[in-house]
Amino acid sequence: MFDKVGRILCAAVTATLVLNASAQAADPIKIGVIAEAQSVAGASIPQAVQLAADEINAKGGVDGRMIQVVTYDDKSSAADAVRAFQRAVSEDKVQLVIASYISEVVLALMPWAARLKTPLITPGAASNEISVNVHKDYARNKYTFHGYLTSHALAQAVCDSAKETLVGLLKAKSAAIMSEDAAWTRPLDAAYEECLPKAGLKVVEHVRFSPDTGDFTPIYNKIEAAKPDLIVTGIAHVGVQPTVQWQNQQVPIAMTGISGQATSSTFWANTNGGTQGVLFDSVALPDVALTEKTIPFTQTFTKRFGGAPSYAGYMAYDATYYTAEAVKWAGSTEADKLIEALEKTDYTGTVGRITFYGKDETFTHSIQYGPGLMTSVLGQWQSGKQVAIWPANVATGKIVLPPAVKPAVQ
Amino acid sequence: MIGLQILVDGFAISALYALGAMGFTLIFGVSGVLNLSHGALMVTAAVAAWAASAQYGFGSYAGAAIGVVCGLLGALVTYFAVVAPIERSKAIPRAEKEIFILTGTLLWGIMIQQLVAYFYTDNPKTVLPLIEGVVEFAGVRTPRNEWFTALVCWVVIALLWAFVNKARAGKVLLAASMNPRGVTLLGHDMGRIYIAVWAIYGLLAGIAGVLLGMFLGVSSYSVGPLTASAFSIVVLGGLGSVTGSLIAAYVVGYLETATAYLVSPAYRVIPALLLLVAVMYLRPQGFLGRR
Amino acid sequence: MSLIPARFILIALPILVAAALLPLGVSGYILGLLTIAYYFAVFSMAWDLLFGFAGEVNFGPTFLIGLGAYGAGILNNRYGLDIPLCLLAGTALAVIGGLALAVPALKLSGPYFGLVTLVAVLLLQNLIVVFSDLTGGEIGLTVPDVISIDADTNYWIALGFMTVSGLILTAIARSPAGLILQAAGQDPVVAGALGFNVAKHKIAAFAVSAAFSGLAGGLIVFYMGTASVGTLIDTAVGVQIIIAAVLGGRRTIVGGAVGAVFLIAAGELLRPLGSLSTFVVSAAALAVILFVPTGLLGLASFRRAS
Amino acid sequence: MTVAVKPPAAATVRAEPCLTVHGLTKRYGGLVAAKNVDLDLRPGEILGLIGPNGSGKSTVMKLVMGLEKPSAGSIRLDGTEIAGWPAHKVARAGIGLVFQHARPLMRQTVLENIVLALLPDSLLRLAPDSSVTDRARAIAERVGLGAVIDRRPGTLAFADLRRLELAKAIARDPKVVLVDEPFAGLTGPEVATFSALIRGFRDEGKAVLLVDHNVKSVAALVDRVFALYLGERIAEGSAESVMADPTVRRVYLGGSIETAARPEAAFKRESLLTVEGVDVLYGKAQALRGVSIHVHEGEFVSVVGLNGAGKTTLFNAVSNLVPHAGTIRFGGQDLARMTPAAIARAGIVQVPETRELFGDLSVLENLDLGGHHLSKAEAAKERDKLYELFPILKAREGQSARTLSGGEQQMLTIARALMMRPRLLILDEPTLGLAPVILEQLSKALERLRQTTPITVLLGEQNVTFALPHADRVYVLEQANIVWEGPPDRFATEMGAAYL
Repeated sequence: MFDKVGRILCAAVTATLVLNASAQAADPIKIGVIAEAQSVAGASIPQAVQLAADEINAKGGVDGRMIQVVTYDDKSSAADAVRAFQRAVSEDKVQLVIASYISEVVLALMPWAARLKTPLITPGAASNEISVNVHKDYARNKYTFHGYLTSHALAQAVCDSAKETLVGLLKAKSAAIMSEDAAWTRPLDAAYEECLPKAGLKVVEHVRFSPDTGDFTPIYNKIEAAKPDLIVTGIAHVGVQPTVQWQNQQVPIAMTGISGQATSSTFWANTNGGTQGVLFDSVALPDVALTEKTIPFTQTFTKRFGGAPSYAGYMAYDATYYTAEAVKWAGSTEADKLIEALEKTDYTGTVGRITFYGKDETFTHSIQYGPGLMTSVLGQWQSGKQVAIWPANVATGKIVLPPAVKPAVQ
Repeated sequence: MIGLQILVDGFAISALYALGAMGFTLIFGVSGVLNLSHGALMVTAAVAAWAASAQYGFGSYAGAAIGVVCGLLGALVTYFAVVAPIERSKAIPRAEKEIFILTGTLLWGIMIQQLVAYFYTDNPKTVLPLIEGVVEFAGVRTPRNEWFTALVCWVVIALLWAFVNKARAGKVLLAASMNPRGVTLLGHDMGRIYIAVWAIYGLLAGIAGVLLGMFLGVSSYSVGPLTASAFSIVVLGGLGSVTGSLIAAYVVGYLETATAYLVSPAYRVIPALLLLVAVMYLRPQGFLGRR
Repeated sequence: MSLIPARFILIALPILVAAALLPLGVSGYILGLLTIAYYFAVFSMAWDLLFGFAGEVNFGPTFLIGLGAYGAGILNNRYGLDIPLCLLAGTALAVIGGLALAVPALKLSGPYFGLVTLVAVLLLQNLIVVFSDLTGGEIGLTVPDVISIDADTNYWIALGFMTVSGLILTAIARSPAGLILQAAGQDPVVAGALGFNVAKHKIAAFAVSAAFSGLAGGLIVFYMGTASVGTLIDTAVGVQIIIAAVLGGRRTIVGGAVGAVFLIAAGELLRPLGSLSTFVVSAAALAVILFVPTGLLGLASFRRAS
Repeated sequence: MTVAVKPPAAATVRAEPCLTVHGLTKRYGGLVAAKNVDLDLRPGEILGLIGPNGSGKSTVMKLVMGLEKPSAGSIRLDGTEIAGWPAHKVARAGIGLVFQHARPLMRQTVLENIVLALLPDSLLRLAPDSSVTDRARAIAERVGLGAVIDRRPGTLAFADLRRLELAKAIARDPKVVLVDEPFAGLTGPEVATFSALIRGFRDEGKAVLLVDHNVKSVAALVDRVFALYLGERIAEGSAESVMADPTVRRVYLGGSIETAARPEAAFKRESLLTVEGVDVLYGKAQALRGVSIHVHEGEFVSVVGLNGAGKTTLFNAVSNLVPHAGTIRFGGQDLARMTPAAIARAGIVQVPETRELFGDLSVLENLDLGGHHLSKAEAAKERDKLYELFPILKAREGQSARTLSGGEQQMLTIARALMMRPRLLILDEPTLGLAPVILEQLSKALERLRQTTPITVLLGEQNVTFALPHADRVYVLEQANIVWEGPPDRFATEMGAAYL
């Protein structure tokens, strides 16, 4: 706990120093960060932004302008986030806000980005709604950038990774979809239903469960009864519970898909190692050289903050960099110019090449998914470590079977 | 087959619900207090057990013990710092003690929840189970830990039952829950009885919390739902009736499990909530409650 | 025994005038903060009508708010109805919800009724997630229309709404009908023996409380541009409303407003504490409950001396 | 709308009754609280409904008011059947109730409380009406509350609280006024004022039903008395005729009494229990005024008094269950700073009027809880002795206390107290609601206890027949004061007539 207090103090002192230093230089670029300090995914966001800002400032800033970061804790509440956004814009005069990994929060902030004409980038919320809203009412919502993959793209990523690894290596032929019953998983599940068969996996069962489920026994039993070779998940509110119970009940089926909590580095400890063998898709993993920037970032981050970044940390770090580029390109932090510049982003960051879909595409302002652009990594928890299995060019290990899983006999 | 599965799966979860609710109803029975920081105390116990074993390297047994002790201490602090001052306060009219205790324990629960989230993040955690592996039973595969959970719950419930019904000191508690004035006239100080009951409550909540942490996992977000579920079960069973809570826990547990199997896991809790509303309309005193 | 005592006007009027002039001097952030605080003030005042006067402990104020908010929001989002129509429909839905709560309230007392109201919130929460096609589920509902995007206008609307609501609720509470309601809440047997139909008066109180809660809920949606479970329905929101009312001073109506503004302002002032701010605010509220049960208004000895 | 009844020109008793109760019966589970009660009440008449505690008089009153639903029977008001109506409809139909314990709205002023009673049952009365306020003020003046009109009930004197209840009844302007224990807790001059106010009702042509324990307190006021016992009518007629009625006398005084007192000098000089100048206030009501009594070791002392005289309060003061002034000493020890539980452990064990049994526990368990401080063997021995005293308890050993009859419950309560091996046993109204045959059994058991053990007993009773035979010494408690002390054989001659 003293660590934590110390860190806060440090951050505060740094912030003040930066503030004093930059007062003499040219007008600073002020970036507001609104995130969830108490959750692992959210806590990385301000840290990653601060890290990127420090690096940029150390190299002389953006055209001599220093980046100044102001952070706000939204306590996972949309109401708190809106208040923080108002404060950031009208009181602290930030020029851009990087905010949250929770879709509810980002959707609540969107009208405010439009109203206060301040660009907003989310480094971790997945809902399709975000970019669809931009598409539907571009004139109003163009201020919002979906600096992460949509649910739709995430499903595509899962299918792609499954097709190339699991169908091949595990000889899997069928799959069961297991998602929490929430708005963000609706498009995800729809995309799963569409792309899994294309990848050669027949969908034999589709379970949606209440997000406040505690006991997963009925769900696993139901899935087992359908005899799939694979469980494809779409979970974020839950993660620890289904994983631990999957392991405790020795469910003999491998699990892959989107598991928000599994991407975090503390997942092993939180599940007491129950996550051994769990597969998951993530935008990046520590020690996986997606680009030449990935490993240096992970290492610096871990050294400075005492733990690996969450997925939102990677996205937030990159968001800071492409924002800086956009400011440079636009030559201004004036919102409309900045948006124009952001739309033209083509930046290779820690997670791959980042470009945004245009105004005429369904997922306007969302990061483009695809080979050569941004893709994802299929990771697996093996003895306390996240090992990359796919894509082959960045893999750091080979797939192992989870303890209770026997390979499909051909 | 599915019937057996429901039977087996519902058993452990219901036992856990019962254990969680039992202390809650005991407190109400003896002192008329509805402790809305109940969920927070359970989470405290679970997180303490998790932290002790996963973070500070105590063994899983020592961790579990530390968790239970934390539950006990938490309950006693709740009594002395929140409940007793409100009960003693002269500034609060007697008719309004109830709402003040409800609000006070609610706030106290939020404080505990925030502290847990602050020091250990709001990510869910699971306590390392004391027993691992699975057993096959008539074609239904169940983790040993689930049986262990059910077993511990029932052992604790049986011990509580034996204590209250057989031991002389326990009988006094039982008597106090029926008629506090009666035990006062027999020479027992209610003040001491309250402390004893809160201590027993703390132990029960602690054990239930640690088991919950092993079986299903907890996070600071579990605080509200845990309180609500204990509250529902206790009211359903009849406030203050320990046996009623036991029955209600099984009704709710099986209703949820059966819904998850037979309808959809997405609607898991809805029938139980509807049942609760229906019971409140038709038999407000609950299954075994008296008015 | 006038409905609004002169002394109250003497104190409240300058505060309201000062509040109305605020947009001339402060930033949009402070205005945004107060705008939300004013809507919460209405929630708390409406709750206090039920608790302080009708004697009903409603753990589910957010059930009524949520019905108003989602009723209005869904009509606007899915069917593109005009804002006033949506607000009207949302309010009507909340009133229906209020009546649904009144039925058990007449039969049940104390913790039993409290639980029913709590269950109402949980059920609503579950239904919103289950019917996420219609409601947007846990990520919330975005409404295409808002009342205004101007911070000053929104602020004045909220201030005006709070003032009018406060005046109406205070007037009801202090009117002859309010006196009967108090009698029904304090001692239903005596009220019955004096010839008052307790059920009728309690049902009316639920309807009035629900109407204000629902309307305020709808207005918040068209101010924020979104509705979500976390901001309007979650039990934590309900807890905040109750704490505001108890903190400000029960049975005063205005106390709810004072408490709500205090809570939101305190939470914001403590923002530098980060995630500990909620802890500190809760601890402060607990201290007030333990040491000054009459609440902030009691502290200021605003109430009539006896 | 307020029901406005025009008072008849003169206070003549009209022949036609306005309230007719016929065959009124109320059962609570197995208990019959009111059995086939027939009762008439005419305009301009004051009827006294009397009966000891548990006789069903309050039940009848509640049934008439609509606070309880009758099991059978009819209640007609001016020919309209109102049995089973909710209270508010009954009230609107023209019946008003003056509660025994003042139940004002504590958060409102006196004026507001009276205004409330003047209001119509309307949701739409939102504007304050000054004429209503003026009427309320007038009523307050009439009952003598003018000086305290803006105060809250919590700050009022006891008599003023009762005045407020009357003011509310006047404001409601009912055809029939039910008054529950009109004079309880009032001083002499206050009783006179209240009697005048109640006569005022009669003079306006209202029908008044006074409910009280005994005839004496209402005799001066009533036109007619109706006596109830165990839910049934035992006598009806003028106050004198009812007081002279043999059944009534037996119920209140019992038959001829044989006493067997031991002289006070036979006991040790210093007393075991000394109560000196004890005052108890319930809110504003004086429940005990300067009460002093003493009990010697081994003595059997009875405190007789009617319900409401203060017996229970006295015992509660001894057990430190109510705050009190004055000193209470037990075996030389001051009890002021001891908790009720500590007092019980020190040897003063109460058998309360309300019994306070553990309903869901068996007879055996109840007894064992009493013998909690004894070793198992000793407890068993003690229990066997008590089974000899109350053989029925042995037969009922495994049954839960809730299922016992009233008499058995009373025996169990006494036995449970005796398990504590008390130095002083306090029995509070053990005869309450018991049938005569049970009384006899209980009486025998007490006598046996007195003969065979050195026990010290303090008995509180309204039933003199039960209280006197065992007593060595008797105190009479009347309206919070001790009014007489002496040996039981002198009671009949010195106190008998005045008691009823």
